[in-house]
Amino acid sequence: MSLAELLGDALLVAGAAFFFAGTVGLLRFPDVYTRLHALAKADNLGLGLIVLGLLLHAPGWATGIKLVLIWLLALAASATVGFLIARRARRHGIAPWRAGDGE
Amino acid sequence: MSATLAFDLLLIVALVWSAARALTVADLFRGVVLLIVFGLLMALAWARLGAPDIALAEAAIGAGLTGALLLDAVGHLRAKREPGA
Amino acid sequence: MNIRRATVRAVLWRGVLFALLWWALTDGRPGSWGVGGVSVALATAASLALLPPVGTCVSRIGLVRFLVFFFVQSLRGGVQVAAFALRPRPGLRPGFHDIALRLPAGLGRILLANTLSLLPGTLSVELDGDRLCLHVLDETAPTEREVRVVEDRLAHMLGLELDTTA
Amino acid sequence: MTLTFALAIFLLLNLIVALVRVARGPTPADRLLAALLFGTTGSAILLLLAEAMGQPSLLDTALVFALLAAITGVAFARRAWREEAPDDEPR
Repeated sequence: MSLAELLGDALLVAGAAFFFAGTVGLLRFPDVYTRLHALAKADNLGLGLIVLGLLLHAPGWATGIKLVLIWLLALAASATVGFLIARRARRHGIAPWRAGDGE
Repeated sequence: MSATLAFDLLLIVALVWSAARALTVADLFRGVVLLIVFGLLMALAWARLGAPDIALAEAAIGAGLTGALLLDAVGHLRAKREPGA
Repeated sequence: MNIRRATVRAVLWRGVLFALLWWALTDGRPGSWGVGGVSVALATAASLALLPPVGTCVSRIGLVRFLVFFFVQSLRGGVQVAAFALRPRPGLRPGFHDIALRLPAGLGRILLANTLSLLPGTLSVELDGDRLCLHVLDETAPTEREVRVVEDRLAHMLGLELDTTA
Repeated sequence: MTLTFALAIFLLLNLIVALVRVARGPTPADRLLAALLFGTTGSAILLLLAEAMGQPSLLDTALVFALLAAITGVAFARRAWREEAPDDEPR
């Protein structure tokens, strides 16, 4: 097994770990705004690391560009949808959780 | 138990769960969300069955287009009901 | 005159970009360029209609610097959220934070709002005129300073003037 | 069992747990998070499957997933959610 493949595998595992952290955040965070933080950041980083890991296994430029494109699309989608959801939630008067409210 | 079998069993459980919830839930909006979830899981199932073209169609038409149209319909229904309520 | 040159440049750059995209999507198969040529032309036309070329051009050094900055920051953001999620007591101190923007209206502000959603501790909630409302994970963090840094980098990349009076 | 397949199973498990949480609510905003979940976790699963099953065409499906996350998310937020569902009490 070459060094690049080993590094790729390590990146894949790290990516999955961030997805796990995102899911834990989704389960534990108290309100919709903080859950959006968890999904927008941890999951996108997880996807980014997985894309990077697969790039090290990837057989060629076309596949590589496609992988990066998937990540960019996912980034744009999360940023836009996260913004829209947060805006809607605030306009509908969903109160943010404050420290000291208790879960 | 082989890895592929584990994956497929998980997928089946999730599919049946989302389908049952989509059919039994009372609120229309939640039903549509669950239908979209079902469609996307179904796309994963097609991918596992080695049919990426059908997975593509399922995700784009079954979940995306139908879902967006149904969501729009739910929004219209609610907007209509609002003045009378 | 300047506008026309900008348009020509935009058409060339965007055309090359879309052609590259088509090549990647079709895995470099040569048989698809008949449809591909038409698609690239239509995509370029659509992009010109939706996002007219701006007079200034994107600084390449600025772009690279912004990308590096973005990668490092999104790594930080992910680690921070993961730490909050996995700690025995999350210790969140969330709250809203209103900030007056120095970037001019248009693409710059939209990019800023979207970038901030992916950077550590901030999430754009409302973009109203030159006010940006953020939801922050930790109220005590120096949010304003971090936003100013992102603003500077974006302005440098897009060749925009910051309104320092705000 | 290859590493990529094991990770795909792990991510599917993540997705299902998160989906159950999202389906519970309590507000409509929480349900909308499903769109984000499928955009990232769903396409990551497909990427790993493409590698594990040796089917590069699954990358196109992942591309569609990421694209649809944006479309359904916008449809959710702009069109469907005009008022609170009657049984949804905002916290």
